[in-house]
Amino acid sequence: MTHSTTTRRHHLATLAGLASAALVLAAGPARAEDTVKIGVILPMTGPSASTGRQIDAAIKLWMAQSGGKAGGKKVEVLIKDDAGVADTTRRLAQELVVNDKVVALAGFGLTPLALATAPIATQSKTPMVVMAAATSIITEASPYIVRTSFTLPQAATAIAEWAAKNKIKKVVTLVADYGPGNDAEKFFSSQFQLNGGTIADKLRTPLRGADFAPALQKVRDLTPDALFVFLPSGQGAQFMKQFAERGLDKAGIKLIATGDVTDDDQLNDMGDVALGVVNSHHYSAAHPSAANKKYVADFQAANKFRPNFMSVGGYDGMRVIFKALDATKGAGGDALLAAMKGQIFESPRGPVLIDAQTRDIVQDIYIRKVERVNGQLYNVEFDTLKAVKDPGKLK
Amino acid sequence: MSGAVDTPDDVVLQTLGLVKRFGGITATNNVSMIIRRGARHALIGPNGAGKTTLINQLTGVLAPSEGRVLLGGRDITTLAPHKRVALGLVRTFQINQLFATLTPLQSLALAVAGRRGRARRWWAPMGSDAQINAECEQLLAQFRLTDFANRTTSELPYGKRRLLEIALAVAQKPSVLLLDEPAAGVPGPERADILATVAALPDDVSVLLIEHDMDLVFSFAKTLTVLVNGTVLTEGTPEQIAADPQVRAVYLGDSVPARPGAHHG
Amino acid sequence: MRRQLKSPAGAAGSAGAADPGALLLAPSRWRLWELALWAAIWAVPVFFGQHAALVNEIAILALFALSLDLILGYAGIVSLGHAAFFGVGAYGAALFAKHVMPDPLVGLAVGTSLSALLGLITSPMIVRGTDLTRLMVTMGVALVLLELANKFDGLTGGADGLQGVVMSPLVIPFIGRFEFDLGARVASFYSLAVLFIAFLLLRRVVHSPLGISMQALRDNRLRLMAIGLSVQGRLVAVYTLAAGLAGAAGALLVQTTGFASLDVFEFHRSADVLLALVIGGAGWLWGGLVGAIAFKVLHDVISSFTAQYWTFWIGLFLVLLMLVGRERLFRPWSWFKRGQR
Amino acid sequence: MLTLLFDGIAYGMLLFVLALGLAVTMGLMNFINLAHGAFAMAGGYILILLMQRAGWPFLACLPAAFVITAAAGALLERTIYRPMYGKPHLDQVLFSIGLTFMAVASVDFFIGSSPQNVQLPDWLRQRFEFGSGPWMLGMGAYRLFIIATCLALALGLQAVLSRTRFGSRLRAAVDDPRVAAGLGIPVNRIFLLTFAVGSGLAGLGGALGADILGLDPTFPLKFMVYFLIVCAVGGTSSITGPLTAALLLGIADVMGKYYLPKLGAFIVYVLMIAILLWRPQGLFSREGKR
Repeated sequence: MTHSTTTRRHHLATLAGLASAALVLAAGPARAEDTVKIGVILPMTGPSASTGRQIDAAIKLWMAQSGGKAGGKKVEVLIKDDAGVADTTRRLAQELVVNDKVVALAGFGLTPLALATAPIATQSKTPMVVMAAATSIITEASPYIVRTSFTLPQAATAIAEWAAKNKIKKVVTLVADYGPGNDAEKFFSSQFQLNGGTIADKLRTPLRGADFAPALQKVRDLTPDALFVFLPSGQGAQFMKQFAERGLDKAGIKLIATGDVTDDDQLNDMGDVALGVVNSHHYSAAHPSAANKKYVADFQAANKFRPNFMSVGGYDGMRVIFKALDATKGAGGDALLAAMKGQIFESPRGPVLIDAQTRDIVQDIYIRKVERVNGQLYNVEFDTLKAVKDPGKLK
Repeated sequence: MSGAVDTPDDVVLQTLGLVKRFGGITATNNVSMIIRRGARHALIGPNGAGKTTLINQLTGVLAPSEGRVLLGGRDITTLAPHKRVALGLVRTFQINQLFATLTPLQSLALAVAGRRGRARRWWAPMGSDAQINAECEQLLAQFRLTDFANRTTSELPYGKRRLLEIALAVAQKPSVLLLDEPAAGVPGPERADILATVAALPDDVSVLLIEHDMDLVFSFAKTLTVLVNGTVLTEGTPEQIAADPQVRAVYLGDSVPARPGAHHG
Repeated sequence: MRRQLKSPAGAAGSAGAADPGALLLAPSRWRLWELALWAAIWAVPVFFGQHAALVNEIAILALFALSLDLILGYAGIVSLGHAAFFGVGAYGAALFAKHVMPDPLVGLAVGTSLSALLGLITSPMIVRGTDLTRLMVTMGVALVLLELANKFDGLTGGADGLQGVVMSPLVIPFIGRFEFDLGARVASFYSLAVLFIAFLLLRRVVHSPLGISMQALRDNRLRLMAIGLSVQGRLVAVYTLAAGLAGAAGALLVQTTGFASLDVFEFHRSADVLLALVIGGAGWLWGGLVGAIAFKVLHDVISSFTAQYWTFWIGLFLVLLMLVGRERLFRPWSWFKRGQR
Repeated sequence: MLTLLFDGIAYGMLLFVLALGLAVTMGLMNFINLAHGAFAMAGGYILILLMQRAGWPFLACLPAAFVITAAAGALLERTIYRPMYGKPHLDQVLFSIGLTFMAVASVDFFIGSSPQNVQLPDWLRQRFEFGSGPWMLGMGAYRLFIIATCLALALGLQAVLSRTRFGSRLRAAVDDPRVAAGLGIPVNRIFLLTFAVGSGLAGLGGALGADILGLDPTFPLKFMVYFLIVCAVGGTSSITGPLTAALLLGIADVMGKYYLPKLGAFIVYVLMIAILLWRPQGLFSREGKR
């Protein structure tokens, strides 16, 4: 039995080690008076890691440009990885608020992650800036939530209007089967039908789904004028390839989508299949403005990849927080929230406003077409809907 | 259908014309034998004579192609193995079947508790039942495991594991005990323990011993049955068997196998 | 711990001399280090309140691992779908709190019994077949439940998760009334208490004749039948009990975080708890606890500096653990082979 | 209708090639290798890298994917897999999960987490169509290509197994490694070879499937279940077993998503459980085999 006694000792040793580890954690970092902390929670691992990567890069860019100072204080950004697991997000938020005394929470890659954290923001009166998640309801989950990304209804209704105006009569919708997907489906169809179009069928594909063959075959058999698609950024390339491979384009079915499908991050790898896809979104790396040109240039100087709509959400989120901190001289809580509401500024994406009532972002939505610009694929904007509020809020 | 045949009431286990065929081969060929109460009966035969096949039919691991098995006059030919155990027909295994991570004491305690219908208790810790403890103590002593009571079974010397194998069977208080090569592969000194404990089995237990070890067989058995190619060659007292020219020819001639357990299923 | 049979007393005199009763009881005796450890564990949320949330998560994972240990470490049933029970407990408790009553203790009971029921129903599936089929069937059950939860989004909130699970204060007769606070202090004590009770319960069970017979079953089914004990009955019993505990863990998660998401059914839940248990070492009750602590603390520490490559390190650790073997890294693991040959 | 059948077959064939190596590993060494998907992923990324970075033609990349992953498989088998044989299944599972995690994290680190796309040559992008209405059959050239390739592979392997000496030895070893070793068959060498080929096939499958299944670092975890289903349902004692299982799975999946999209993968899992309960050894394997 000697070995088992030794193993018992071993376990005791392990525990001792863990205990001391806990102590180290407990000690925590010393907090200086002239710094304010911002807690950012992002999915750096797992299926939606690309979201985290983009926003992370954007935040670093902002910190570099702004010199990391706001309201006369040094700003410290704590970035945590929740791997896209909701209860981790919530716990991290809890710790950031309780232990690190952050003045604001930010990040939130997916809807459930944001919703799970909302109660923390409410309880602790900590402003919570949603930089990515795009389901309409999020901002209603807590009076302390401010959104700098976009809402799917904004994009979906925009493309619906455009479609109806451009003699598309019969549409099939195909969305990923989760919160944002449902939003996109709901708001596209209602808007499209409002403008006199007909929805032939509403298809859903599993969120992790990879083979779109069955769905596409069904679309083909339904022979609509156009297919409206929403997929989480990343699946777009896959989808469009199969769209072409199945000969839907030749069958005269137009492909219209929200900008997630032609995500700047991967657009270039999609190849010619993406050419001519009409879609609606709030940001394109090709947005023709000085602010954006500078943004893209600086961003690509620091990273190997092109900024996408996620990054701009993060970038603007930081701006909103910093400007608010300037106003409150670094104070947090309700004051900070108040200072965030109603901010108007020129974002790389164009002019934006943080609506004081809904705390949601009001922005121009662009209708774009994928084109080849000096060798690279870009979403080139050719039509604009000015100052679009979140249709989800106009009930 | 139970005991249609008339059996003298001192017969505890009986087979009637057992036949077992595997495809073309007949492993057991019309075997009829009788085990009497308190018997010290040995079943011997060269390798592949079908001894283990026969045991498996007695214990219900294999279903015979023909014939019947009677336990105390009751027909158990189709009875499930664990039900036969309940009726007192218990076996030891040629290859140890032990609880590797338990101690001999725990294993025996479990066996006893099982027999006493207390193995389903989930609150009182094992060892809180005085009767079980007493019985375990007695079994440990009987099988010379007392000093090893608290070792992990997998760490016991082979001989001790062999003893535990038998002890677990005896803990069932069997009426008929089938010992399948109890001394198989046990080195010299420890073998003595086995011989002694087997010899010391209570008289009311009828024992059928399958063994290659001639010392064990002749020191132990009052009756011997010789099995050759699945057929009963002859049956009789050790003296008769030792004297039987046929047996000498087919069996005693050939050497005691080096490593029992290497052959048979 | 089962293997440390030699009690201090037994170790002193020759084991043979001691009487069977004492030897058999020895493993069920509390040892000093066990008490010390529990004291230490309770101390953490008291003195390091800022880590209450982490403590809460650890306690929940530990309870989950404890339940897996019961079927894996003790009864030797491999499972890659233990999240099924975790999830049922979670959604059960969440829906109960939302639609029936917000009392935590009642909700806990409901979640536990629901998952226990599921365990009872699915237990026949793990009685037959090989390890591979068990892996597949357990995984399959979890996946099916995941799909179901996703389909019935009217009830479960689908991929958005089930929000707004508000618990009423924890009311314990004669002790008091505790409001779940932001710092998760109450939550951590609540979860720890449930874990502690479960630990005490299992400690009784594994040292009882039933518990011993479970280990016997893991070691050698053939012999267990040969001494006239039923294998099926035991498998069903242990599987149901384990399922119930997993459900309790799920319920705790929902009650202390205030929401349930499909994530509770995901494969990585089943994998994580398996890893935690393996780190701690299956087959002794402390395995789940030690594992859970190690797993969570390591995850917290590692992912805090080497941001996204935590999965690499845990993977490397597993590979080494399996190659080098527990003999040298943790403890022997001989008992997953069917019987000893 | 026919088109769906066609798609299902293509999908199934792909799964077959992907899972075959796993089936053989299980049958031969009773080793549960959850890291099999990692080899498939490796194949996919080799294809991508060779095509995009090195500019190789598509057709040249496929054999490359096979060879490189096969070599990697052989290397790993020799170094770290062999000690795991005969270890308890749980250890094998954990070991291979660990490997998978490492593979996933490494790819994420070196290549990035964003999904990769294959630029198929144009001749694989066309589409052939016959008939009309419900009996209309539309075939994507690429899926046709996949079916052809996989069919060829299946037949080839069948031939190798049934005709050659290696085949007979392999079958003997699969039936009972101990006996085979007793008969002087070099089980270890056979296994090394089989493992390598199995990994190679996975790599090839990954390369072929990159376009249809999509390719990102989570590939091994995403498809592990499907591979396991093929093996568990198809049994591991023959080629026809996994083949049939893979085809069933592929067709069931596609049909299910077309006619009952609401149910999604649900059907597949329920079917699997039902089959496993009915035949724990898998549909097409002799009883009693472990």
